[in-house]
Amino acid sequence: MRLSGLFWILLVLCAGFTGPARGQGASDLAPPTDLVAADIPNDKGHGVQLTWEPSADASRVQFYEIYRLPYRPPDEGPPLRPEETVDDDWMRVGAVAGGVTAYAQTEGNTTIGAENNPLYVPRDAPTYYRVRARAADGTLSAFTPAVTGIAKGNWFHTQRVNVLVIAFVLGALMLYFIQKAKRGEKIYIRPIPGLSRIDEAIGRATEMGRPILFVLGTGTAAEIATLAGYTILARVAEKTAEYQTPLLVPVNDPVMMVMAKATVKEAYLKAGRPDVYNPDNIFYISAMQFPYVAAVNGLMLREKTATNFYMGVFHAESLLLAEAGSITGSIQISGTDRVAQIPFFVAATDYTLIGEELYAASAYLAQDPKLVGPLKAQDMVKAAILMLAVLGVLEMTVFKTEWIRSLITPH
Amino acid sequence: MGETSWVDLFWTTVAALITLAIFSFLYKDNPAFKFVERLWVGITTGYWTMLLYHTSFTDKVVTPIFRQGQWWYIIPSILGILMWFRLSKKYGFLARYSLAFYIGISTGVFIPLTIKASILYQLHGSIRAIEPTWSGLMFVVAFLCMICSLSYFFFSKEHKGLLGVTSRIGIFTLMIGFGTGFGLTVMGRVALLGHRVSFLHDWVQQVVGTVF
Amino acid sequence: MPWYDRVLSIDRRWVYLILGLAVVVPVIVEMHIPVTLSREVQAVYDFVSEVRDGELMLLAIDYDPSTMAELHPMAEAIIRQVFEQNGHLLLSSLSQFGPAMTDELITRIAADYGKVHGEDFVFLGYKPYPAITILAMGSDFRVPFPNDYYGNIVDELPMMAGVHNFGDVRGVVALAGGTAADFWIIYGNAKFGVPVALGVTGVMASDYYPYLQAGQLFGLIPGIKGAAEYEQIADRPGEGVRGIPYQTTSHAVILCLIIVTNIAFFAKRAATRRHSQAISSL
Amino acid sequence: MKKQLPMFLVFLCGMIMIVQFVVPHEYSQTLFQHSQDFVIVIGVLALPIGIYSLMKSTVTKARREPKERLYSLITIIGFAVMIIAGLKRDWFTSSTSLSSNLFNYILVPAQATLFSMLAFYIASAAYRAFRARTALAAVLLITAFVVMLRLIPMPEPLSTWNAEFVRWILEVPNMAAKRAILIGVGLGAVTYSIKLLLGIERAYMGGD
Repeated sequence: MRLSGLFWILLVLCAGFTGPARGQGASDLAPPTDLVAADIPNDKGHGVQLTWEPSADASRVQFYEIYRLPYRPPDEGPPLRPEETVDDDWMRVGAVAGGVTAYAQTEGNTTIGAENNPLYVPRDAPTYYRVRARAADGTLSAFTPAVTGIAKGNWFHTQRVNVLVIAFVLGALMLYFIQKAKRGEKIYIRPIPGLSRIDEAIGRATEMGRPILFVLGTGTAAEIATLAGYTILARVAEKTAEYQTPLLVPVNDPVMMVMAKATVKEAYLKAGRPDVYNPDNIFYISAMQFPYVAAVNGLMLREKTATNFYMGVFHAESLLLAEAGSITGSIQISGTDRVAQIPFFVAATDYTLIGEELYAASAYLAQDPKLVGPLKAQDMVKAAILMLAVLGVLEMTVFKTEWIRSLITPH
Repeated sequence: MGETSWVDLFWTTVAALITLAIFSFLYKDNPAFKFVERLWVGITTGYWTMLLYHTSFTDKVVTPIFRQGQWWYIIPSILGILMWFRLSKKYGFLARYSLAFYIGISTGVFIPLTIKASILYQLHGSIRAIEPTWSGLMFVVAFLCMICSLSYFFFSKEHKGLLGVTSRIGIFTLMIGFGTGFGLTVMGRVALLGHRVSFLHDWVQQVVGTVF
Repeated sequence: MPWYDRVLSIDRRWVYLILGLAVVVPVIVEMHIPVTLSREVQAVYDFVSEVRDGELMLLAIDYDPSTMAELHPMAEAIIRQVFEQNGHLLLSSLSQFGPAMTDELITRIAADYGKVHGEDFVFLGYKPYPAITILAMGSDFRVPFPNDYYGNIVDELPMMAGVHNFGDVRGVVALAGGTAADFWIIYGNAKFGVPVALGVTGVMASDYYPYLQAGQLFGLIPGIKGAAEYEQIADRPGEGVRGIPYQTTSHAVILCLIIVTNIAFFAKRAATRRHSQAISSL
Repeated sequence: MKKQLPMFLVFLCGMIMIVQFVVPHEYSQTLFQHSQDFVIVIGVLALPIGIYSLMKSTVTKARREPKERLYSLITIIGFAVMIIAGLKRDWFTSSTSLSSNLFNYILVPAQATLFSMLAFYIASAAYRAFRARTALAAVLLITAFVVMLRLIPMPEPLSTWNAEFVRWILEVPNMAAKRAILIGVGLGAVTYSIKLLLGIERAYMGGD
């Protein structure tokens, strides 16, 4: 009897000590106030942003601890509500240093391995949070009252508007200048040496009676630089159809092969020579870079190609191709958007389309208003970008503000 | 040198002969190189086929459709098979639907990401306050060089007057960039060559050690 | 034919021969030459030294045997460093020829340190289409890699408990010999905000300085020289340091070739000028 | 009609993916993942056309020229052996199987060797192209020269000066050049992509 009495006294004492530590009893550390839980904007819907006012004893606070009610999957019963819980039901999510009064919880995974993830933040359903302060000596404040946060999947990313604006302005200007060009207004375009030599190079191959090689690079059909190569291929094919010069197009991707066949066939039709079109001259070699290059190198030497075009995405093989091509004395015209490979093409081929010039090529080759217009639009946007850069630097230097820079910050 | 098994030696010798055959192309095209070239094309195509079969085909076609009941994966499978019709004269146009899908999606993903990563990031990174220090001065130089280089890429205006000057400075800057790229590359290519040479060196030692 | 014409039109095979000798001789005769250290390599080393005692980093082995000479020493130095610090490693491969090579590397080094697959490191394997794979990894590693390279279910690996996406790793060091490097910047860093450092080949290095300055990369190991630097900082001399002597000789040879070709070029130009002056003075 | 519907499909898919970029909602993420899977599946299923094309050109060559027969046979044997050796996933991933031996002792050395030949080609290209014909060529060759110098041991303070100078080149003019190219390429590629979506560029689709 006396023993059990002692036990009870001990238990009460323990409770007395643990009480404040659990935030139930009175504490001399003031809790934070005005806790607000809001949806995190611009996310997929599994994040809640918490903000609060600092504790009145802010100077003593070492950490703010963030707690929440764990997620309960629908098949295990209705979501927990604060009224029906005890302190042990709450889970610590994280803590932030005393000076900080915000915390973001994001968790999109319902499970960890085979277990349910209690920290999952459901979309369009309430999640309950509360916060307390902890002093350096371990004293804990009471909890703030529980608040509800509902994570929402957002339908518009407001910070990505800048990307849309650029795309839209560019698109609109393109359409505008296309209309203008169609109405017969002349748009000046400066010459690019590499492009004006294309006809000459094809003519030379014809004179020598040797084939022309067109390499579309070692990228895939999903890369835009590869697609830009097709525009030039179409033009070259049209010319070779006229002159009846064989055009060899080895490719390294089956999808690219399908596209190359379509392109060349169409070009031969356009030139009125569908009879000379030989589908076997467009062939797949290997999806892998080096065996592809070895085979193309062999092809150059054995077929003695007189003119080689390299247009598209190139990696290390740029110089392997260009050097082997120069052994046979071919005229070589190259173009790529890969910064690292441009130097080798510049050094080892006769003409190089540098970066953007590759994309601009279609406008030059066709002189079609539909293709010249976009070039003008592109230049306008380029000028605008340069202006923005200059203004941004001036603004930051003179006014010490970052308004322009914040406009173009990528998110 | 440890004991080397004959099997190991066999395979290493194959590798060494292949290495030598490819190097022989430096002197001139020859049957040994041609042999390796053709063998290589055959083997890589086999390898690539089995790699795609075991990874992408199993994971993205067989598993979703037949094991996970995600029937909608049948759509791209059909589109992929439509591509085969390019070989037919009559139904070649069907391949266009697959291409349309393929190009549409890749281009649509590409546009915003390129604006973000290629344009906005570079622009954002090149804007900062000018400080009256050495590094501030260098920033101004780099900034002006960038503007000049970009001005070289103006296509719809004649490169005369101010644009003539800036584009001239721009093309010089570009050449410095290309020279740098070229100079930095040598190291890597030589490293590869060194690796091949030490492989051949080891092979010779191995052959000598095992045979004699 | 005057001497300068002969020099300018020399058969390219002589050039090949000279360069070949410049590499072959130092490989056979051993030498030692030290390297100078740079900030961007130190930054990668500092990051890796924080991956200790159960911390996790992603090491992307996105190169294949063709660029192995430059990038393998980096991979080896980083893996050894992490294992020595008892850190955890997640490996992936975005290069078609990479997986077999990565498997060989990690198995060999893990055996040296008694590390176990699934507990101390996980090799996820290869998926084609690097951009798409990185994007998918951003939502969950299990999306592109439901199974690891060895066919185990990723969910069943102890190390992967609670590890879902880039938010759960300290950062990514991507050793890349091709476009994968760009994809890590564009998709990994720009889209998901994971800190990325690159180990690249010497040729690629100059392309990535803008990203370094723009803060899209926190560190960069450029080529075999970078690897040698890393090995020097980590005090773990290996292939990187060993590669320096023939680098020196071959660079010297190329520099000499450039000087010779220009001397001949100017001699020819001077001669042509003299010739045309002589004609015009007639 | 045979061409308009596919062009519309390009436009539609492209617009959906652009809109997807600014919609962070989970549904949009799911759409994104599926679209990427779809592209992969189309690419994978196109492979048989590639194999067909390769085999066709190999056989044609052998038929036409008797001298080519041995070489053509080699391609076909290589292909067949690798397929059989990799039929099972275990064979494919094991480090002792025939498949991995072919990989390690044929593919790897072949690839590494061809790549290493670039060292010779660089020397040869430098020899032939780096002649100071014009001011531009001179700038190109001098920069390359200075950058390569950093691997040559020189007495102090020359080597420090050179290292500092190379660093300056990398961080100032080189970076400016790279940035300009990146922005230019980005803009050009985006313009080109918009042309693709609008159906202005359609060479790859071919005719009827």
